[in-house]
Amino acid sequence: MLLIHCPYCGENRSELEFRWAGEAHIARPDTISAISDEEFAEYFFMRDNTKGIAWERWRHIHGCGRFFNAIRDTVSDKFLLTYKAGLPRQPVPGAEAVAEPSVASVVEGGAA
Amino acid sequence: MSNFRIKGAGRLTPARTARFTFDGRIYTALEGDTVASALLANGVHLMGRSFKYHRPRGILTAGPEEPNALLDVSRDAARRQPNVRASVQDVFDGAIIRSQNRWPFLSFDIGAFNNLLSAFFPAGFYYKTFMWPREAWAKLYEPIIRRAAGLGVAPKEADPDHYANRFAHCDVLVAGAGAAGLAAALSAAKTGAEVILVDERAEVGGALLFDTATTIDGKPGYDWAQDVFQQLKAMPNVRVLTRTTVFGYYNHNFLGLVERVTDHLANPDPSLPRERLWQVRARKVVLATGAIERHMVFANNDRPGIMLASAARLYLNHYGVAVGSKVGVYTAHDSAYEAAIDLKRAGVDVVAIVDCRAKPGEAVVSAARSLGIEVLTGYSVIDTGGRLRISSMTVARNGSSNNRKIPVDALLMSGGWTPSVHLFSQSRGKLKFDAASERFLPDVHVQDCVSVGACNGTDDLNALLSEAAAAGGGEFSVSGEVAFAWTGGMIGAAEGAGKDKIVKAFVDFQHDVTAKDIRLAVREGMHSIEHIKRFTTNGMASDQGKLSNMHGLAIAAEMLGKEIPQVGLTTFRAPYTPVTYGTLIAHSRGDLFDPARKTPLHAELVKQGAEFEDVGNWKRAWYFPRRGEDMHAAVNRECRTAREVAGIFDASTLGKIEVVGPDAAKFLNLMYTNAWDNLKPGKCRYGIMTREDGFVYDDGVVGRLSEDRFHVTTTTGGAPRVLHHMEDYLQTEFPDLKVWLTSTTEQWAVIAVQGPKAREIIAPLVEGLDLSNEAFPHMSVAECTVMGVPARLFRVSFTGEIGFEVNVPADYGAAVWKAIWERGQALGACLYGTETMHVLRAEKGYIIVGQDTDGTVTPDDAGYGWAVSKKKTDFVGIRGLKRPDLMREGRKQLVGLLTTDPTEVLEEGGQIVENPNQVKPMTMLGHVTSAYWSENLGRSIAIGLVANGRARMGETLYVPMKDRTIAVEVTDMVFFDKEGGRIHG
Amino acid sequence: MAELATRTLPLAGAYGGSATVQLQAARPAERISLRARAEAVEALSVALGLSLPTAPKTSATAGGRTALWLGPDEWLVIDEGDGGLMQAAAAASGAVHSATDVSHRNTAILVSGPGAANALNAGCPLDLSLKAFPVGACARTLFGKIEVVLLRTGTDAFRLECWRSFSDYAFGLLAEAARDAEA
Amino acid sequence: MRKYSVFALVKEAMRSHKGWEPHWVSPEPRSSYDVIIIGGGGHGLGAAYYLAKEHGITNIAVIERGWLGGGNTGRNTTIIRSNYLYEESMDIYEHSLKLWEGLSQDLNYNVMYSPRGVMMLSHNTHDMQSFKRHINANRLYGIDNEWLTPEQAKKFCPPLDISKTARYPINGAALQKRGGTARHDAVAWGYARAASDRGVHIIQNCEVTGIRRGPNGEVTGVETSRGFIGAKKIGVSAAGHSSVVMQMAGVRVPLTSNPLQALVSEPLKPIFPCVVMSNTVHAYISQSDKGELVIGAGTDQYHSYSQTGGLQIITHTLDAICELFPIFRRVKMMRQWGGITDNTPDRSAIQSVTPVPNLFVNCGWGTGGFKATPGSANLFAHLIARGEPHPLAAGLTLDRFRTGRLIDEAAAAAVAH
Repeated sequence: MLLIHCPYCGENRSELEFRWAGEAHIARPDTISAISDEEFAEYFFMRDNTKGIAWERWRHIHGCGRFFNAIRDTVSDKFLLTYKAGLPRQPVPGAEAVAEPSVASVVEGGAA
Repeated sequence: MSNFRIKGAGRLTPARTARFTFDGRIYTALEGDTVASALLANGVHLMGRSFKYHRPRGILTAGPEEPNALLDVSRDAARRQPNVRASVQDVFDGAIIRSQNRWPFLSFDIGAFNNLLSAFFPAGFYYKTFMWPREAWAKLYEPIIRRAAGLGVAPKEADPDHYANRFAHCDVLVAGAGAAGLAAALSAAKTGAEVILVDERAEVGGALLFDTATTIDGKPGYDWAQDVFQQLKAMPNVRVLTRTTVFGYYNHNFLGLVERVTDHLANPDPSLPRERLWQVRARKVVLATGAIERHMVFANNDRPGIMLASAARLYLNHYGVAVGSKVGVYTAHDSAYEAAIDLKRAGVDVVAIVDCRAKPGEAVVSAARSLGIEVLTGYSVIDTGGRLRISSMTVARNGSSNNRKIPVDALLMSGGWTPSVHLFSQSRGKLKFDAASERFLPDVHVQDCVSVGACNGTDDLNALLSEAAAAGGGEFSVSGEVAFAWTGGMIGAAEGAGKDKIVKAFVDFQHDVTAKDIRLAVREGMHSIEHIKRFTTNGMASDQGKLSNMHGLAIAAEMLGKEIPQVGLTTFRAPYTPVTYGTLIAHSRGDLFDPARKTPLHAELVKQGAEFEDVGNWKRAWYFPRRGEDMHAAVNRECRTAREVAGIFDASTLGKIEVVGPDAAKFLNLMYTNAWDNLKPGKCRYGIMTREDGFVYDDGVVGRLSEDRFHVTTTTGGAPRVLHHMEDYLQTEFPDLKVWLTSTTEQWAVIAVQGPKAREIIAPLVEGLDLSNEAFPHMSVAECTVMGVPARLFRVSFTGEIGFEVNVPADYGAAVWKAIWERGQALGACLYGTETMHVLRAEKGYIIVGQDTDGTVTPDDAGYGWAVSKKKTDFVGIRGLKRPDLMREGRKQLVGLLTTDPTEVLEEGGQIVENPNQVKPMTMLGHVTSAYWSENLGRSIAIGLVANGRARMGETLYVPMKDRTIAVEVTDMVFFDKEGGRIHG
Repeated sequence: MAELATRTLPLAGAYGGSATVQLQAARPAERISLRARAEAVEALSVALGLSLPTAPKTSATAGGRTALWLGPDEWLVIDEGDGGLMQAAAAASGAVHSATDVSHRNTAILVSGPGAANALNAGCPLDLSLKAFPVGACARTLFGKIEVVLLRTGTDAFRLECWRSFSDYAFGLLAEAARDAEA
Repeated sequence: MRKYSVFALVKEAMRSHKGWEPHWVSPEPRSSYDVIIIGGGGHGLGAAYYLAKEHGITNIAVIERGWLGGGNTGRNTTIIRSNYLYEESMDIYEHSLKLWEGLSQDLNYNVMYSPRGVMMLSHNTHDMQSFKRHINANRLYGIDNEWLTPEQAKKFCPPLDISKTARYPINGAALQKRGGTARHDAVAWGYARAASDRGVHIIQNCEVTGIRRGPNGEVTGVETSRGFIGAKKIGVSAAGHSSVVMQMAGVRVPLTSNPLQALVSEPLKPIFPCVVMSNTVHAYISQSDKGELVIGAGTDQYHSYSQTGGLQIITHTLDAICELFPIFRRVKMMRQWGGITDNTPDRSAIQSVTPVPNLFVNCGWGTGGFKATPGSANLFAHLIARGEPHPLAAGLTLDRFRTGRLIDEAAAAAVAH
């Protein structure tokens, strides 16, 4: 059972309160009705399904109710960062960033 | 009956006894005995039969790693537990204990015939035979194999006990309360940290329970352990859980623990749970899980009376039981000497210590010799004798063919100690192989945990204590002294069981895997340890390889000529020891298995005699049978009455979402295929929702209460997912819209009143609203007062009749329902349930999303193309709808189906074909989605999805059933009141 | 004019528990789900007569009303009287918001006694120690298989809000858990 | 290949089993092959076997990152059935079931196919409608599947609780008698042995790290941890890791990899005669020949390659098992484990040509991969050999995600196991 840092609640909460919501930063095309079949398939179906560092969406559905984004290593299942919805794709925190406690939403999965 | 209890030895109180039966015979035990120690005290070693060859087996260990002595323990018929390890289960007064996997008796087991034929049953034999004839495997061979396999007999009655769950959090969780765990826990506790200390045994102490020669803090180790235990127990920030096993180490420092609460008690308080599941999230975990002694792999090493040296020592020093009267020792490790020394000092005849090493630790050897014990170094035990109990060991100098047979009634063995890295490995920590000590040790800790003590390969007591104290994070320090520093250990087959030998030298006792089986696997091409494990089943028994894994690995490595790490180590998986299902489910049984949701009107429905059906986790009224009516009769009556007079229906489960904000209409425009801007306050509209892929996702009536407030309804089952879907778009795609969504499903009790007299029924109860057709026509909504309560009244219909849906705050629902029913009853109306609701809507051709559609149906397929706005430039699904396959000719479309024989009701799910006489596989055009007897029409009706259905009006198609073929005519979907006049009343 | 409708409460009069935990159905209360962005908080606070909490997991109480922070733009406001919450919120019509009456959607169970936190932890994965969840703390979370809102009203006292159709389950699980909740 | 039989077994018993040969040989890789199959599970090994047996292509290497059958082949709960809804699904699963029926004899390896019956429990009207839709479709397609009353279901599986007081009482069941189980390891080993016997190279502990492409974009071979190996054609059959391997060729696929857990109980004497599944309460269970109750748990919600999942998935599954079979509450879980399933949006598999010439993919079997093994392998061999799909697998191509012609077993049946 994962421990997930909700960037809105500001603390780690049990996975039981969350729902995974797919890969992050797949923007719905502004002119969706004008895109081609291939572009639609790419948008709606094709996924990176990354092994390793992945950007994904979660919803704190049984908590504050908010969708947010996370960077997680899909091999170790460790969270490297969670951040609010609407923010652009965040870089993978480097060693310095992880050590910086003022980055409130940085959380080491196992260490929190 | 002989008594092996030694006066003055052990820690149990002689005066406190318990009586139990084993295979029908009555025995006496002391309180605190395990089943194993109690039976041993009575001279009983034979406790079980092995899995495959049914060889007689005795107790091998004194811990959870026990592979042999698995027993059936019961309190009463319903509280019977198979596969209980005798070394773990405490005896309680009145326990009924039986041996397993034998017939007719433990001492004479027909299944042991397999042992004689064992040459024909090597590892993996079943892959090579039983293939002829083709059907015989499942019909003949497999049933025989299944009967012979398996161990205990599953319970036959539902478990009357209950179990509990507890979520807990702590700063430090310490797994294992031996010397290392106690030191770590005390150190952590002194910092003020919240500490949970866990140990699987009844008492803390770990190895200190048997190791009486070690002192800590100047005290005997056991006494020190109890002192620390008392200290910890007195601290408010510490929770000590004994009889509790950390069975699983999951992601992000989440651990599963099982606490055995009552299994050791003679008369447990019935309010206590039998076991308690602890789900712990720890900031830090200290693994102090110790080490498990290994057996020696030699010929016939499995006879009852042969056991681990440390086990014998525990039975003596803790339980006061001697495991035999003429004891031999066979070892590759110094620790076994201390068992021999303790036994000798307790007055037991120790006939010889056979040590396969040329140079054991000098101090232990001389200590043993000084007590008069014969020590044979550079010797091995190459065979044993005896049938139901060992009677002799055959000893030979290594490399020599001369041997000597020594009579014994017990043989202690030690191949050294395997660190218990199970939890570490479960935490995904990386192990490394230490070649010098031939053991796998923790290398990289992946989660926030640390390994200390024997499980970390720390052998020296003082190094262990300081490592543990440091892990606890406190300033605490402690030191101790051992009698002898231990050396030695071996893995793999011992002398006489080597490569070219065909003796039965057991590696995995329970599964009867021998050294030669492992070699056979390698010869057959199984070179990965995982293949070897699976081919031989080594390590797959209920002890999960705690004793066998390292030996198996070493034997395989030797055969392959590879180093051990190159052959690999199988992954350790949870649980560490088996865990009761009842504990894992804890409270989730009976009424608490899954919440049964009941509407605010439920009690009233029950009073009216409703039968209920499950819809999602709601209980919905299905129909209301009157005396003597079956479902069919009741539904026919309800259908008729609803159309002739009126019907009253509990629609409270309908999903409701309040959409509020200045951008509410804009948002709904995006979420539904329809347009909403032009819907005026006070009006309703039926809406269709698609997902981005263009398939129908949900539907419902949406009422506009004011410019910025909509009352959205969804299907009963769809409510949570529709809200989630809407929130997703609102929060992440359209976050600038000023609109909010609130689930109001349960705020309102919804009473649908449908039928010609609907208005007459509700009118007197409604205040502040003109209900006339002109003032409040079909598809209107208004806020008003019903029986003095603020209400929302909808003029909507799912029956084709004039209809109202009265929404009142839920607590008032029952009162309003009663009043409506009172009036309705007087006017000749009826109550109706979901079945009649289905029939009435089908008569009108209204669809049910999820029944008539299934996630592959577009609005147009469903006949609702009109509900897809052509003007909007965007809504969810706008692009998906235009994909080639969704625009294709010949898609399945919903149509009406009328059977040629009007009395024939189709089966929902029946498949539709053009030509019923074609050969299989047939070409199917679609299926029947809804089918009912329509009492109002005096015939059956149906709806179905049919390929190109709307172009087939009037065609005759067929629904082939198992025993007959039913002809149907394709029609439009409106069967009743085709003009639709009734709805406007 | 028709007779006036009477109320039928979920869990009406239910009480129970154990030596360490008392369970009691709460009295009916008025509740709204209040949604607004940060810029409207002040106006809404004035309208409601309490200052809406803006920190996660906190609540604010004034004049018999309690506002629970449920999310960054979401509060559950409970008034134990018949305090006209909808009307009060409507007074802040200048501030864009959503107020929805959920008085009857929710019901509450009062859980008190020295074993209260342990009983709740039979189904709730939150850390309910006083350090992590002090008096006044609140959160939407899970209790067994249902969603609940939990408010700590005292050292040994909690208010558990759930949707009405889940209240039998919540009470049942609490009753069973109370038997196994040491002080 | 030394033929396995009872006579061979007796003969070997007389000489202490010293004469058995390795199941397969593990030669040094050649510099190139006609076909390389990436992934040494049942599907990949089987495809190699059928390429050799039915298409005359024997210059093949099966390249496996770890040990044969170590992926989902060796981690699943071994359920076999073919009573799916859509023609595309029935085609492939029934083709598979027919191969299962003769697989032990075909491979001369006892894969222990045991048609003990797969029973799917119906708990409500919606289940009943859905199951009858399946049963009717199956019957007209020539696939066995029958409706049972609760009493008949109880007779078929005595531990089942059919009382009306259950939380979700059972109102019937769908039974496919030919459905059942097989021994998962034996499938990998049997195919490996038979393929090896026909000259297929089986290369374990060899990780593919790249796919090399020629001037026209076509594949030319694979980079591996043991160096470059050339190939005229490549078939990817790397369940769990399909996205990773396809990425090496620059191809995105519509997959999400999720942990899927399973568990077994301690061994018990025979108590459970068949396979039982329930979509409504989410459980499936059978008993192995060793006596363990084999229970499939659900998929974890998030995408992961970790082969581990959460305890809550296990407890949730056991809730359902104990609700259906209250006598099992005192039974103990002995081992739990996880695999990685790759799941498509419509929960149906992909077997397809790809935008890259001579690169073929077989993936997305989700939780249904084991039962499909022989059929999928057989049709994948056809796809690789001919460069175009076999008619029975024609609906499984990648193109359906562009056109929208999905095979939505998930939509039709809530859960497709």
